[in-house]
Amino acid sequence: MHWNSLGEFFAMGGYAFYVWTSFGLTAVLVAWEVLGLRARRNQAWRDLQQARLMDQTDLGEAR
Amino acid sequence: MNGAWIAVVRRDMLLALRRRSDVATTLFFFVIVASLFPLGVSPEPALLRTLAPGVLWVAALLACMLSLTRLFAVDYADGTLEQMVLAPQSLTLLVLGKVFAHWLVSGLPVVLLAPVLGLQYAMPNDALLVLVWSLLLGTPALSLIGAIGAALTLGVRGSGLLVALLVLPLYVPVLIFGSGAVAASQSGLDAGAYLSLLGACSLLALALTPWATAAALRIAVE
Amino acid sequence: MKIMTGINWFKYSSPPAFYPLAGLLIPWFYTLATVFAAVGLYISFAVAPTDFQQGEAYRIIFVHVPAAWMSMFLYLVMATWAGFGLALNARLSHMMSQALAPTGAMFTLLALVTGSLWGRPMWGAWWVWDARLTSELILLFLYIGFIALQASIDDPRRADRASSLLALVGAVNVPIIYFSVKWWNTLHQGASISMTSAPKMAITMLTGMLMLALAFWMYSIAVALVRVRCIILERERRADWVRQLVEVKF
Amino acid sequence: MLSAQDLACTRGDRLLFTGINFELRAGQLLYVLGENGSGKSSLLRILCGLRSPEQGQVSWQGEDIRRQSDAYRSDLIYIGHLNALKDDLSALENLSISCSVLGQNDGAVRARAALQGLGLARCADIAVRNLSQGQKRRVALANLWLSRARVWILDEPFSALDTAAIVLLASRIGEHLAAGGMAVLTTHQEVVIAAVTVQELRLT
Repeated sequence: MHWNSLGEFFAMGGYAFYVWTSFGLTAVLVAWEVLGLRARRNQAWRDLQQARLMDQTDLGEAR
Repeated sequence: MNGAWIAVVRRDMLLALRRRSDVATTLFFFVIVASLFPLGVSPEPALLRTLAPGVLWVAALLACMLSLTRLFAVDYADGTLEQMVLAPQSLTLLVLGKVFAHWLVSGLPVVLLAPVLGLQYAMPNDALLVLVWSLLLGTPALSLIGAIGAALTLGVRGSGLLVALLVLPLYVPVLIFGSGAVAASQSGLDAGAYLSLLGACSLLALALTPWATAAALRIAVE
Repeated sequence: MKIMTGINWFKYSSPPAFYPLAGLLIPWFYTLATVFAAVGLYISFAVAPTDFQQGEAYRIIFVHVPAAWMSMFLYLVMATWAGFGLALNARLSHMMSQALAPTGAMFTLLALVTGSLWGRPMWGAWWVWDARLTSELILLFLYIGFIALQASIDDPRRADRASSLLALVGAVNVPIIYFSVKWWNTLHQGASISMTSAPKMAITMLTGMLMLALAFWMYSIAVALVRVRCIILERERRADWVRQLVEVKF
Repeated sequence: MLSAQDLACTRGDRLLFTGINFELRAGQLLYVLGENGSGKSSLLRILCGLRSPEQGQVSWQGEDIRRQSDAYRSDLIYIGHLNALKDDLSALENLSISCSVLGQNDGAVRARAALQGLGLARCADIAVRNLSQGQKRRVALANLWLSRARVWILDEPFSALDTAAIVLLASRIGEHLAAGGMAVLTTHQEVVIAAVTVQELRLT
């Protein structure tokens, strides 16, 4: 390990902005995609659940 | 077999002659876009000369792309496309006929008009010749590749813009070799390599794209 | 027309079998991704030495290069799935190619942004018309074209096959585009400013990049599986096996 | 012989029909009946190979139509809701060009005779744009007088026709069936057509 202090690590030899933006952006995009997918999954389940309720009412009426 | 091919070309040419405005719009668009740049940049000949290859080629490319939506859309709407899909002749061959007719209507006029615009851009004579050659070799590839985009977006809402989005990335090699040829001849280099690569692009497109367009048409007609 | 609810909806052979299988695999790929990422990051920050020329800024390649590899790799995988889908008329393959597209587009965007973030300190310009960066940009347009076409066609069947055909056409054109852009780049500017002058590939750097590339790959598989499960739920709403799933869940 | 085995079709994610089986031999007529939206047109499009079914297959002379690319299509003529006519061209031009696209090159002469038969002699040379809806439909149906196809798949051929034209078309279909041809029709009007056997297929 050739960082001798945390501060130096974050300074990244003066290129902190560029390095941390790159890695930060990677993390942000990954998180955004994973969370987006989780929301999409929940939405899909809600739609299915709603469709099921509607079918039941149809069946109810048809009987 | 080629009776059908000629019939398709004849029908499209008849339609194009009966409705000259379509041919005219492609040409006017080409002229207008090419004349905007001197206004936008500067009338200074030396600068225009360096701009000319890129501007004229991009204008030609956009003009060809604009007329792509018309390639199959009218046939799709009036049912002629269905009959073509059901014709005993191979759909790939009929697609070639359609694309050839489209090239005659939108590609060839651009090739013939380009030298006139070239003069507007103070281009030397041998560069004008290379410009015509490059457009002659390049525009078939534009029509062939563009036909795939037109077939994929048939009957889709917003298809005009969508065709551009699908087709422009595929036009990049043709644009690079085309405008490169003219730029090379202007700076005294030999444009042979570019023109042969451009011809290769067109031949490759001729070999591969009709099959893809026919497949896209079958998907659209379903 | 009355909706036939009672009868057994005809058998979808693959989605019902694939859905639970994908569910099992996803956690594994997520963990693999995190493990590789941890190792990769450790190498890129702790093990890799400071470059005498570029100082610390070169560490950006630990994200930029794997992202570029993945953007290209995912497009080819997408085109392969599309090819299977068209050849075997299998809906699931089309769904797989659609599930990969957004992730591929994300990696392309990431490659572009990290490329310019690396270019700024090194060559003083946010955007360098370097052959690889330009080709990445065009690859991004191909991804956007694929996603736009798939989204703008209403009938799912036609959307599948049209976008798959576009993916195939795109895949055939990618090498030609890369070649023509490289040809264009070397002629106009020569190799004065080019990303290829990255620091020579020390072993540690290569392993760092490979680790992160593997991490990105595992991550892509996991995300694609999650997304394909979402697509299956959205598209097979009426299928009987989906109804049982809903019964079980609620 | 045209046959369908266990055909099924969906639109979006809705099931239109399933388990459709029939066999059609020379001289036979098949009526496809059902309310609007029951999938009649989709079934016809599947039969002529424009659309691939969700399940099952259509076979001509015992072989799946998807495998024999042009043999089936040279024996088939399909007239759907769309007239397949170019508005800028005249009726004669439309017919002769569509004949040569299908590979018969003596189109022009026979087209004029067909148009005369349908009472369209005087408007054969004016642009189709100026014709009435009924006249356009008759020009589209004129293809039946020109075609040598054995299988006719017609989607509501009698719509937009006046009584005289309906009688004319019915007799033409009768001739075709008598000569050993086959036809699949959808229609909402009751029309008497002389045929060896009439099959009916009702789509619920």
